[in-house]
Amino acid sequence: MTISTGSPWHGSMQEPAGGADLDARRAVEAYMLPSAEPVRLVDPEGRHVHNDTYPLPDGGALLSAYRELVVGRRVNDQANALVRQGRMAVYPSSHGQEACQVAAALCLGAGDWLFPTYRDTVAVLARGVDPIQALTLLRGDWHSGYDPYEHNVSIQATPLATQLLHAVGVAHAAKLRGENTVVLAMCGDGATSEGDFHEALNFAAVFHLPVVFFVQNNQYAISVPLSRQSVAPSLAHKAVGYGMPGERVDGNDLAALLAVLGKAVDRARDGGGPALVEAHTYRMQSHTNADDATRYRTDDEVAQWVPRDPLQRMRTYLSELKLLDGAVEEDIAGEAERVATALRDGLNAETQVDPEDLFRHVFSEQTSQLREQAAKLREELSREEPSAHGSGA
Amino acid sequence: MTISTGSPWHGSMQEPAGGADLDARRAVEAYMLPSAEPVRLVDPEGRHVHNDTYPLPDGGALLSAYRELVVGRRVNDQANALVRQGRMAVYPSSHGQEACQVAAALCLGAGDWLFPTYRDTVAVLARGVDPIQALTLLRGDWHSGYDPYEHNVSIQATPLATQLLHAVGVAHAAKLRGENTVVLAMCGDGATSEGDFHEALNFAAVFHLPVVFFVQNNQYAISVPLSRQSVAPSLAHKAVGYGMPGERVDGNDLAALLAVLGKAVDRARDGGGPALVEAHTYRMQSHTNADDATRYRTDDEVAQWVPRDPLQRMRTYLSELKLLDGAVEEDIAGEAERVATALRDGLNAETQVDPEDLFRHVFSEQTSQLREQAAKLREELSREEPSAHGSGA
Amino acid sequence: MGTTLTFAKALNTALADEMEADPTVVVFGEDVGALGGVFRITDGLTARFGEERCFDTPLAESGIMGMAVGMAMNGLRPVVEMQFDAFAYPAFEQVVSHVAKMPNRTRGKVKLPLVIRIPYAGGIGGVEHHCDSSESYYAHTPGLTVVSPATVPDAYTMLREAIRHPDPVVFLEPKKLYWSKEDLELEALRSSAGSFGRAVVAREGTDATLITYGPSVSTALNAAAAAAEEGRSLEVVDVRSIVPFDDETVSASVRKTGRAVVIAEAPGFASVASEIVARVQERCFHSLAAPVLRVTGFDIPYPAPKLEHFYLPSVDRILDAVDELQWEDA
Amino acid sequence: MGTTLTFAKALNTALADEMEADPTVVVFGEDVGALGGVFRITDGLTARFGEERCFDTPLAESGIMGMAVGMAMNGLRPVVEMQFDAFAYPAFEQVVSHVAKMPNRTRGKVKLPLVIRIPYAGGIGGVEHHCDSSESYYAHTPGLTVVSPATVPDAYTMLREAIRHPDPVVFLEPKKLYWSKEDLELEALRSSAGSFGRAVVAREGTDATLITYGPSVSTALNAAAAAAEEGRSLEVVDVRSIVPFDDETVSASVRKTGRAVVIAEAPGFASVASEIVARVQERCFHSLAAPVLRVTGFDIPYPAPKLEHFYLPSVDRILDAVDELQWEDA
Ligand SMILES: Cc1ncc(C[n+]2csc(CCOP(=O)(O)OP(=O)(O)O)c2C)c(N)n1
Ligand SMILES: Cc1ncc(C[n+]2csc(CCOP(=O)(O)OP(=O)(O)O)c2C)c(N)n1
Ligand SMILES: [Mg+2]
Ligand SMILES: [Mg+2]
Repeated sequence: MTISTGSPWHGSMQEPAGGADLDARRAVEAYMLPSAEPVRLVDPEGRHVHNDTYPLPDGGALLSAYRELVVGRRVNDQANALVRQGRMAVYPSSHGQEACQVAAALCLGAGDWLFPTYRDTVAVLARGVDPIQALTLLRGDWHSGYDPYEHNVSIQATPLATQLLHAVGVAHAAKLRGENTVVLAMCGDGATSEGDFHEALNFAAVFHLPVVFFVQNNQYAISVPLSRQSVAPSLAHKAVGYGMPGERVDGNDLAALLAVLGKAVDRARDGGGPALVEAHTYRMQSHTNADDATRYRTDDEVAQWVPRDPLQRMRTYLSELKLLDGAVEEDIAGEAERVATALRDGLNAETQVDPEDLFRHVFSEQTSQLREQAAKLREELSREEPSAHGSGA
Repeated sequence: MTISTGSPWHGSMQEPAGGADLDARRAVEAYMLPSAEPVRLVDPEGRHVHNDTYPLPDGGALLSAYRELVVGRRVNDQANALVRQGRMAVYPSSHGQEACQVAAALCLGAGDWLFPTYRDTVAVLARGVDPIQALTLLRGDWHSGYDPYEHNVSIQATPLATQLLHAVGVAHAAKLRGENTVVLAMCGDGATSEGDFHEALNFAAVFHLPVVFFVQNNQYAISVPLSRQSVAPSLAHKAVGYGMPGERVDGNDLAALLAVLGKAVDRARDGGGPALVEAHTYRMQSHTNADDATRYRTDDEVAQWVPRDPLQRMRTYLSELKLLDGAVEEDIAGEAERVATALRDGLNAETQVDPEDLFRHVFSEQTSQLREQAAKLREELSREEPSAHGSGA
Repeated sequence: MGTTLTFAKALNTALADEMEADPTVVVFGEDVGALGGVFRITDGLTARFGEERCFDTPLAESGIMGMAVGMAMNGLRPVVEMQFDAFAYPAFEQVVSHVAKMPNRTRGKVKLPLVIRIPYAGGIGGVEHHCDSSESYYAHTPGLTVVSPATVPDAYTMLREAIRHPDPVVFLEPKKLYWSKEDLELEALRSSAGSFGRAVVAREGTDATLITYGPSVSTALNAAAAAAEEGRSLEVVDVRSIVPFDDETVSASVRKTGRAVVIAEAPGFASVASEIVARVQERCFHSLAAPVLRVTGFDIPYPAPKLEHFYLPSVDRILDAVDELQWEDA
Repeated sequence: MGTTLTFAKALNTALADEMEADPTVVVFGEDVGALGGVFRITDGLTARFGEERCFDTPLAESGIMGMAVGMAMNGLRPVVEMQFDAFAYPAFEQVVSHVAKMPNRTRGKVKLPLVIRIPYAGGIGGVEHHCDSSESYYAHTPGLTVVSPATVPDAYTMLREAIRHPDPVVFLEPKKLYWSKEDLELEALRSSAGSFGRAVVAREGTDATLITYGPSVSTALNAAAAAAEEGRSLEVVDVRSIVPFDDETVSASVRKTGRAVVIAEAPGFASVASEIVARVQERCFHSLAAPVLRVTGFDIPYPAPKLEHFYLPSVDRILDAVDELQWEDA
């Protein structure tokens, strides 16, 4: 096996090609350029929109995805409530973006990998990670609470775009072993401005790796609007610079997301290399509870996105298809409620933190320096009295 | 004045555009996409090639540019010789790329700025920098030998792509003051893979700054071929991701370079924003004298580029136009010889380094720490005897 | 007449006053415009001075830093905000290879009068990457001036001084102090002397010296107060300016007291605290009755919120260290 | 029977032997393939093990480091080459925020067995950015194991140990030693004991201890030899492993001799040298007849080739420091 790099047209740069190649060149460009409009299969009114390239996923698939959507929304609401009640320090909600979250999880197979960010808790849970373990981070018990290998879900990354490179490495290792693992790596619109975004897409393209880069363009990076991140016609256009296909999709259309991401994942698994998918969506709430969105956007702007809600449109579509009726709705609502209750109970339970943990995992074998420091802390804590010197600062 | 960002189509991302916009969209893409072939105005046989977009620069302009080309080649040869004679530690030659070097310098006005790399000594000299000052770096006397403000030429940058951001900053400051300065920033094909390349192009695009990014694609980054840097159809295609125009040009065609860079500079000065220009050329010699190119490329490959030499083709073209005859050739050769002699003499002269300089420029005002350290060194050096402890290590 | 300001507001006022005084000062970074920064340090600047004086950039720290270098080369005085300590790391190459070296590289032809503001250190229950004490990386890099205010008046005067400084300044803002308040006389401060290279004795004492800076100064002062109740007199030196370092004030104090504890939040290994210990023992060896001890963060990644109180230098830990200073002869 | 190898060839052999022994080892970076690296440390590896085991990447250090993190997460043991010290800075965020922290962040679920090879330090007349001593940045970062071999046998054994190590290792290769030669018994070395966390006494002595590592060990040994001619017996400790640090060996030596000089090429301020001074005076205070002194690089950017000899710790400078160790009582 050798490192297979590149794409069909690679190599043609060495020498100017003859005129016969020009059409092929333009075809290649067309292959990389995203469709002129974000792909949409179900419109905000819940009606199917025909698309030549992307067939509508079947009803059963949409129904189970819808179930996750409702659960995801409930998770966001419940997490916000827990923050208000002081059970969690902070929660970056994906309210409004749940269709992206659900599709990111559902388009992958069990052996595939997901690389989420701080905002992608709903996707993490949809992939099967235990909710309480996932919220360990935001509750402040530890920097990450689940075993990434259990569901092939990497840690929820905070430093923007850095995780895209880890995704590339995981895919590269799998490819070198001849496995057909696909990796889906998520980031926001703001993160596309970071150098690591560029390096990750380029590495994936040059090494022809099965990575789907999934940008949730929710129009804001905290307070900074998209227009301050990019003046390209779309973020998906960035694919051209790496020689990979770019696609845009309505990020509030669960059906379109499943279709577009599904195709990119299949293509990657079949050796077609990486792709960039941009979902056009909106962050309905503040960046986190610590943020104040009224400082930088109007209520009017937010209001425009309300009728495009991803849940509502799927509900309408599925109801009209008769896939969804009162009984099914109730069943789904019940499941969402169970998840919410589990979340609440889990987070209301007091957790014990162990100061010895501070020193346990820094190295596989504790260094003599850390042994000394741990001993010092242990000794400090073991003194019966709350210290001779009073209460501390 | 406000920060004017963006491009004509910016803002259209907020909402899917109607079908009427589609043609406009595709037009915008066409505007950013480079021409299918690198622009060429004079072919390797010295014949004019017609181009609808780029008229041929006039004969007088070409003749003075040719003069610089000959001088540039002579500088490269002389510098290589000085390395062999041990007068310089290292020299990254631009042999074969001199047309790019000359065009980069000539397309700018006196108030404009040039941001060169270690390989761009010929461009630096063509802009008027004193050759001996420029070679201070490679002779090892100091990290940079000329005053960047004298000719608006920044230091020759070593850490790849970092200087592109400095160029953006210089342009931004000029724009904020309402000056119409243009900045031309150079880098190699390898440097386009760095995160800073991405961030620089994006900042320039978002702030709509007058920066021309000029990539000399000489097919190699030390030993690594272009195919390991990018699988995009061309490096110029990267412009699309930033919403700026990209163009490709035959990097061994001085006429085409002057035309393409000249147009990009004019456009930038007229408020048209940044552009990316990729010159298709070849590094005829090793990366530096310390490199051994036979380890990674064949003599055959190098030989293919010999007939595309930028000097030869300009000479043929100008001779056939009768702009160049024996007398003019001789005059140009004489000038090149004078420059070479000055270089040789300058570098053969012994320079004195002053150890106090080590501490002089770290801060505007020396800190007490550095005063102490400088005093210690002074004391050490001032001891009459070559030290009580023998000769040192 | 004095006014009561928070640390955050003092910084905000310093920025505004300096932008008013010098039209070449420009402020930029992530969320510094409409939002006024996640800590509101740049609040109101865009409204008051316009978008060209205070503006948001694309989300890219190396880009911010590199652009600042170019702007400083070309006549402006950029003041950039790194949103949190750990988010300055993507800019590390620009800081180390260019910000720190450009003036020296060009023999002073190119000056870089720019300020890198970094909200730093912990104690606020922040999640990972939001609590790093990164001063040692910068202090170790020749060419950077590195300072950290520990009081509200210093927040104001030192930031103004940083902006006027002819060389690049890494300006470290202890996050946990942002909400602290003090009365101060702004008018008097406007004409106060420079503080770069000058430590201050924040509390006088005779038995031992606590040497510290930034977020740990208040903890040290609390420790000194507690010690006083136990009959031990501790002097507290606020270093303020890490580079350049005020050897004179620090050494004078230690020579007087004969004992010293260095306190800092960063992991201790190869840190600014190590440096202070090394300098003090070099300069005050014969005055020392005991080794110079350190109370620093452990050599571990900054802990999650629920564990950070185990990590941070505390009054108790400082007093324990003081107790270890071999008082048998006292 | 012994063979004579250069330091560079010993590293190359270690890579080849470890790639042979463990099929999960992969080597990548800039110019490490066909060229064999600018210092030829990876020479022949692609030819012998194939392109999938040793390959060139696009020119992007953060990319190299981030990809290595992912590969290590997924069953491989990446050994990456940063072409020169200062060209590792673009990868700083990946190193500090992920390489160093991922195992701790995941409570040891994710291990990152990867090696970051960095040709480092000066003394070779290199141009700017090619001679930085960057060990202090890494040593200050909790979670990184930081080592530097100073002899040809250590080059071989320590690199093999680094690759087998379960945690990320920053492996600092003193550039000026690449061409040094030594006889060695490869077979015996293959079974030699581990060196991480263990300093060695490179030369025994009684009057004072020189504590150093990497490029400065040979200079210290030369200084000790020169001192011996003047009748002064200096012990030389080669630290080898900066993190973890061998306090036992270092302290034992200083307790024995009562005097110490710490030597390192990096600027001294807030450096590994500061740390060693701080530790030694904490642990050996009552054995010390004089302060622990330092001979380090000045606190200035690494100088241009024609000036570097003024900057580098030299035999004379070391001996001058030894002379300052208050011998009046001797
Ligand atoms: C390297 C880095 N810089 C800055 C931050 C601080 N920060 C956290 S989230 C955020 C905005 C991210 O915007 P985007 O990528 O669009 O994702 P979103 O939050 O909208 O999902 C910023 C600036 C960070 N986490 N990492
Ligand atoms: C950040 C950084 N990484 C690595 C290097 C080492 N290096 C110097 S030149 C070079 C190759 C550059 O190739 P390219 O950009 O194509 O320019 P060329 O030398 O061909 O002109 C490399 C890897 C560097 N100077 N800076
Ligand atoms: Mg966003
Ligand atoms: Mg090149």
